[in-house]
Amino acid sequence: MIPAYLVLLIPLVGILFFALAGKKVDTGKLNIRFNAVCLVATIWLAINVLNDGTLLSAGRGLLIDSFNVYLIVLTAFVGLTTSIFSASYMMHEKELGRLTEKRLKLYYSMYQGFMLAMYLVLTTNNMGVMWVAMEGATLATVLLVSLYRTPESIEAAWKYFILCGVGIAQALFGTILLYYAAAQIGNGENALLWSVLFENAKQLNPEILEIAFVFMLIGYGTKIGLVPLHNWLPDAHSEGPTPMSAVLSGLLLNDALYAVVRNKMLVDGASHNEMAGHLMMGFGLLSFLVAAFFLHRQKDIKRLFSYSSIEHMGMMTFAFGIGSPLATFAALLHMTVHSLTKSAIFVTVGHAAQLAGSQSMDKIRGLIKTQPRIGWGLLMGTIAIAGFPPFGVFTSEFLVLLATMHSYPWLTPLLLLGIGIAFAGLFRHVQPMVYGEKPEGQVTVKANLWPVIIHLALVLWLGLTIPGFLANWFSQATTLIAGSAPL
Amino acid sequence: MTLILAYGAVLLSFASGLFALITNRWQTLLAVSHRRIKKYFKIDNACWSWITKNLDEQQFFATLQQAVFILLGLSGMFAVLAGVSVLIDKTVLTDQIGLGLPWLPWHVRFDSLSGFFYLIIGIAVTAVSLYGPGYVRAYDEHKHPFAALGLFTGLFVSGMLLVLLADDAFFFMIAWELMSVASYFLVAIQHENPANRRAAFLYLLMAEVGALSIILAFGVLASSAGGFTFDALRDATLSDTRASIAFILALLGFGMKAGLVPLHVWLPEAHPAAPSHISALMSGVMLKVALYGLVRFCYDLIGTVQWQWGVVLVIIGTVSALGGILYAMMQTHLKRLLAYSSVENIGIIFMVLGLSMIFMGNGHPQLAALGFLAALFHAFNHALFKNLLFLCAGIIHHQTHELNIDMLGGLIKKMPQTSLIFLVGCMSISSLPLFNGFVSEWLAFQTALQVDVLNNGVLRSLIPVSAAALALTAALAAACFIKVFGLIFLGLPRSHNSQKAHEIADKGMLAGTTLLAGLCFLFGILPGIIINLLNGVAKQMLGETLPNDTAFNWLWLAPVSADKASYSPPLVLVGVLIAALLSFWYLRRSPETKTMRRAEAWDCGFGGLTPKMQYTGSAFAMPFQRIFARVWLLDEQIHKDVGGAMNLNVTAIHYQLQVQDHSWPTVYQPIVYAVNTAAKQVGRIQTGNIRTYLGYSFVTLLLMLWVIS
Amino acid sequence: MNIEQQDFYTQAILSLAALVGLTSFLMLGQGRLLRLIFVFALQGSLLTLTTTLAGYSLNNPHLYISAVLTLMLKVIFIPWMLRREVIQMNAQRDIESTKNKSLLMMGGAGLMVFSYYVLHPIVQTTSPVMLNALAVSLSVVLLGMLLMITHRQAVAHVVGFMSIENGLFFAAIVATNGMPMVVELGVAFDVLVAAVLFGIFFLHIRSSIDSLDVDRLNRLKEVDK
Amino acid sequence: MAIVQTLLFAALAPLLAGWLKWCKCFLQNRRAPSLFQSYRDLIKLTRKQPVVAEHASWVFTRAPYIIFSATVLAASVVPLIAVNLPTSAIADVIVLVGFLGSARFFLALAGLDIGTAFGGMGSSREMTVSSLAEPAMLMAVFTLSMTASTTNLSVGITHVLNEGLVLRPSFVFALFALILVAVAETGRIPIDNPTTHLELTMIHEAMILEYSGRHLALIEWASQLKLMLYGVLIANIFFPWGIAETISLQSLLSGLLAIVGKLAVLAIVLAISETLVAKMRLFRVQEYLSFAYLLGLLGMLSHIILEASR
Repeated sequence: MIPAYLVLLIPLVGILFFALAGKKVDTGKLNIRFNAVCLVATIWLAINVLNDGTLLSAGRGLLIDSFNVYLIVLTAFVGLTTSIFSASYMMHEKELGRLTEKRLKLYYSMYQGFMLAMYLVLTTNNMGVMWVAMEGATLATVLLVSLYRTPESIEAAWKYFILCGVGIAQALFGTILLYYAAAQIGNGENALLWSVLFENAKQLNPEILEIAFVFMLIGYGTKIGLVPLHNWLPDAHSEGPTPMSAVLSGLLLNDALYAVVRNKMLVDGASHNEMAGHLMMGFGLLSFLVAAFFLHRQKDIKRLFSYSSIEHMGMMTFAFGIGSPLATFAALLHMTVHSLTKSAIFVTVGHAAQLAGSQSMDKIRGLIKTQPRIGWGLLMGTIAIAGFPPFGVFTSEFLVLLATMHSYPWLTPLLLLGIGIAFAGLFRHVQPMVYGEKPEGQVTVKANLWPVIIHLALVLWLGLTIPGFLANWFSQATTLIAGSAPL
Repeated sequence: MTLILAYGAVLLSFASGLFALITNRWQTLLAVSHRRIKKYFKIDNACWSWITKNLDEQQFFATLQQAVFILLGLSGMFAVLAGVSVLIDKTVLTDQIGLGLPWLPWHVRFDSLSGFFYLIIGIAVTAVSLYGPGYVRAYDEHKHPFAALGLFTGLFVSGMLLVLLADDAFFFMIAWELMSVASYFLVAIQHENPANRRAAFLYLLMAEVGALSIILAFGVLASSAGGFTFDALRDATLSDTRASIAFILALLGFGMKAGLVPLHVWLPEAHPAAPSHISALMSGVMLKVALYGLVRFCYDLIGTVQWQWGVVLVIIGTVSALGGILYAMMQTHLKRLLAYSSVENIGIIFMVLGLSMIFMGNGHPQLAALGFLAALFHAFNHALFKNLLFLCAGIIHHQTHELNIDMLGGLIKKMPQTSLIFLVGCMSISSLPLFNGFVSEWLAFQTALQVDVLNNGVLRSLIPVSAAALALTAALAAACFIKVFGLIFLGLPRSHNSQKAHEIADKGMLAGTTLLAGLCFLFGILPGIIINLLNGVAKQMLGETLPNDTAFNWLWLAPVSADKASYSPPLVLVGVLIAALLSFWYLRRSPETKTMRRAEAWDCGFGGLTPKMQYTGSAFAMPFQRIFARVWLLDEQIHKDVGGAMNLNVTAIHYQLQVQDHSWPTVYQPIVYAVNTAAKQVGRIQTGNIRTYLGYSFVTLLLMLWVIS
Repeated sequence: MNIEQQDFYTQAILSLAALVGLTSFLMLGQGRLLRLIFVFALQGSLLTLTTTLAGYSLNNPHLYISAVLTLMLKVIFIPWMLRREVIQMNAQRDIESTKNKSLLMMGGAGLMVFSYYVLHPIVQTTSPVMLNALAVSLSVVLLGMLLMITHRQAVAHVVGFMSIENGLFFAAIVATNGMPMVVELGVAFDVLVAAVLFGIFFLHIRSSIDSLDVDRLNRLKEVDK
Repeated sequence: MAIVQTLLFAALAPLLAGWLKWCKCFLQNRRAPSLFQSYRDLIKLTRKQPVVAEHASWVFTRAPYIIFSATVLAASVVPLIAVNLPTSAIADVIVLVGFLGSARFFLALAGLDIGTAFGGMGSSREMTVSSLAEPAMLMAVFTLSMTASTTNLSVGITHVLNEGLVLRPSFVFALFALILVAVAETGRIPIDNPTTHLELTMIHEAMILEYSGRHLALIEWASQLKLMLYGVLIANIFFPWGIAETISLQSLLSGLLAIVGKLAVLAIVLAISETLVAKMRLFRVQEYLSFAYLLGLLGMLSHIILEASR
């Protein structure tokens, strides 16, 4: 169990360290170190889980099972690669004079804070604590969104803060209802422990749980970015520093979805109608389609990709909503590949924006000619996210399609429509940016693209074959969520 | 063994791609190899000199390119060998690769059908790899790095080969999309030109849509089957409606790739954009892979073919054939023209396939086999001569930097070999006897003429009409390619570029094209070879062979029975030779008339012939344009410069003609418009006012609560 | 069962619930910021009262702690901060012009009924008292949102946000006698941080649009300019 | 035997042309040249030294041989005086069309080779006419081949023979279609006028303007062959009676007489029509040919609907 505590402890230390650190430290490198250590700890944890199954900490405060273990590793991994990216990125921003040393320290300590919140959401066994951590994640990132102090960034941060705050409050109400329902069947203080709840989900009062789930869905759904609760997301992504957008898209949304799914498991256990699933399917499909259309109207490159995040989250929500083993497996896979791909894309996007000195897509031109690595990176990332094989996104989308075909055939045309439109929306914007002659006086920037290469390589690998242990976790998690293993 | 060859082909093409990627770092490679070789080859002098020759700065890069194409060529040969061997020992090989989903490894199946298409791809790739080095040398390394070109070429070829190997839906889709994406990059390789970017985007978009509908088609089968493996799909029992839905989806998907009207619009855009050897592969081979997909899907996976599908195919095929050739007729850009003519040939192929489906559905498997065979044979031929023509187009562009046929002319004296090869291509594409194009078209007619056996009066009258349409298509094709050859090679040079053109120096480029031309002629004279192979394919797919397959010796071609119809190309060849030689000998016997006197062209006694006086492409096509005016969207503008007293005497006349495809305004622009407006409407919901947003979540909450209670 | 059969504790809770509901109505209708803040503080103190009462009657010590926390945060710190903001902005004079208040009030009443209707299934698992308490807290939450929707001042938004928190807190106290301690502390911490952040944000917003009118924060949007 | 027949074909072709001229002159009461004038012309041309434009390529000089041999081969396929000859099995009617097609292909190329406006004009018009004529012709031929269920000419003719005299509406349609096509393909009035050199009207002549000497001879001969070929097709498909079915001298002679008679009659009909009808504008040709196609189609349909076995 030690590694689990380590995973939580290291970022905590990180926060304090960066908050109190003196002038002289090279914050970027240190941040990388912290995340690296964290990654090692998570891998250790993963190995433990691999050896002796589900772990439950002493006070049953922490729960690591096959559903969240790979998410934890993923979080640590993306956190690390993004920190590598942000070291160079932030240095560049500082040279441009957009940031002061003090802000930088704030940034890094908040980065750690965010990581802490993420780990806590994933590891905790207590639904209440999960809520607290989720709210904590908002609080940690709000200041990062407004890091540049431009009017737009302030506005974005304010919207993010208010909307997510109000939304998450609903989730708290849901949690209270859950606790209330749990309190009906005794075991007082431990009543909010997920493991306990899951064991005796049968006895929980279905009506209350359904109401609770609605609140949870609205609350955490706001963070997932489900339409029409999504409005904060593009603003926050586009105005904050790019590494932030990478972790927001790559991790925060996943974890919010994770929370919803945990609750869905309880509701499904308690009530026997498909209500929760149908709600998720509805929200998912709506977000998927609406986001697909939004893609066509973007002018800001980061907004573009944040909408594509909404689209993909919608697809995952939809898939979880279907609830058949195949769909669930697909959704789990999609969570992984999407966060890998999307964070990689945001890394390239960040460099591209620095290259052109602007985030507006009319300014970004001729990337391949100017700096081939960035151009190809962006192009490949887009190819991957658009769901072209042999990248992993294709695999998951393929499975989702077939699962839909199996359960709700009449929904597949909508899904296909969405995919097609989203694809067109992405490419009509990306092509002019990467191709063509380079604009006058565009010069290369110092860019470290190893994160991109590694991420895309992983996605490629997952597309070609899913390694045994991961497949194992996926199918165990599927059994946990959907009741039976895929096929 | 065969399977190893097949894998070898894939791996080699893949390897060539990777190797091309390495060439990006050729300077470092150079340095490394210098060190290595200095270490090892101290002794052998001849070898040393050879190596040093290849290792100096200029030569080295070319050598690397050579190596890339050699790998590609090896993969082509492997493919040919694999295909032939599986076709000869009519077996079905299956295998599994440990990739893919945990519960679904990649299934591999290599049977005669795959083998036949392997053969097609192999030949094409071999020719291209002979042709390639000379062609890419002209590219400016800084503008278009060879690494990208070579990499994606390798991926493209391996993708196509994998499609043929795939035996489960997942693997099939991966290979299919790999093929599409790789070719997309190849289309976009010269991306400075906005038109190319647009073409690439259009191509990728349509490829994506097609792929989605193919997935959907598989889904329809899979939803009533156990899994995604083709075996499971074969065993699936479908209701007729489900089967028809699957067929329509598959037709949409594969037709999108094959370029059936009206799904063909990407084709004339993408082919000119790509480098010539790539467009040769795309047009000559990739479209055939789409055909393979449809055949595999209908005859193999669905299993029971319904004759209504055949009718659909016949109609669409006829429309595509006529439309394609008519559009080709009006083009002035050589590669666009060739692209449209691909649409025409694909149309013919699908039409004949439709005939075979009709016969199949009406319970005449043998005649179905005849149609099937004709279709595949025409696919084979088209692969040969379209490849040839595109490669020649590449040579012409390479030598004259000009592809507008109104700007060329008189090349036959500048580039004799090329012109001869091109002529062979033209003759076989306009299906003249003694060339392969004619044989497949002859078989097609034979199929159509067997309509008597059908009971359904509608079919009995539909098929002959479509046959007549086929005849019209053939005649138009002949006219079209007379125009092409006549304008490019005959007459007087119409521009400075064609004036100072000269024969291509690079042996490889000639070798590649000559190979194809030779095959065109060979299979025109001895079609029996291919048809025997195809018989095996028909046996495996339809379970039936030709009615009268004993008649397929090298000499005679009598598909149904000797007294119904027979054709003997070798004897015809002999006859022609006899007649020609006789007349030749007889007329040149007397010494004084043997020699010809050269003089200025008579030209009905007008004189002062200038190149400007020659017929241009649009002039040649003028009568057709008048007759079939409704087929195109014509924008014809005649503008006169008048001068002199009272502007009476015309000093100059400007004529300009723009030909546009009907499918744009009718099919595509509405879709684009709809998407944009929809996006605009959807954009409305994001007002930027936080209170509205709060309102959204508030209302959503109330709504949800109300819903569940 | 009727209220007279209930014990004193329950009666007290119910009346407090009524009062809390009343306060949020008052806030909803309130145009002037200072009064709004005052009413909010009032609500906070009512919560404190409830908590202490609950803690006393169930002699549950940790409720006292949360009572203290509430007092510190929601009665003293946040109102004080907001008040200072308003004075600095000297916005105490200007009045939120909410059109036809009466309709708004009717809407609020409708919300209350709605929350009863929604939570009705709970009644068979518990006493109507709990139902009432929960219904009131839910309606407090909803009213808080309505407040945010109808008011344009950032300060009002903060108040609304906090009153939503109050509603949740009230629900937690009466329905489940408080959440587990960890959660309580966590929530309190979050609220504290949130309050601080709000303070920071007021500065930034003022500096960027020199007012606290959130309607003027509309640079980022998708509709065509 | 087959070779003899082919040679006979080649030998008789100019005679037919002469006879046709003779009839026309008679009808237009002019003094006719002798029947054998065309032979004399050919021989004279072969004696002359050909003059070739200086920038003509090998296509121009080789084309006549190709055209001639293709046409001869086509002729060798058609049963002239006897059926069941070995050559007829080499190729069927579709191949026959193919031969004529390749002859035309090279003729058109030769027209384009010199680079004169006339040549281009001729090729363009020729291709237009022929590409419209081809489907019509195939329609007509298909009617026969579906009736006889073969595309092999001699087999088909035997079939018609053995059937005896059956009045088939489809054959009537097909006959007229084929006649119209034949007129168009052989470049007679009203489509084209073999005797004109008026630039606006000529089609076939425009392509061969530049030819002289033996080349011209070959081309002329080829076109005469083509004329005769169509005549024989019409005659022997629709009125096969008299053609020799067994290889015996007497039957062959009767076959020869029969075919000569039929051709003579056909030529007269053609001459009359050419005298009566005026040449039509190029862009009315499509109406003419689409009418031919319509006839062919009607023939086909009437075969399917009226005469079909089921």
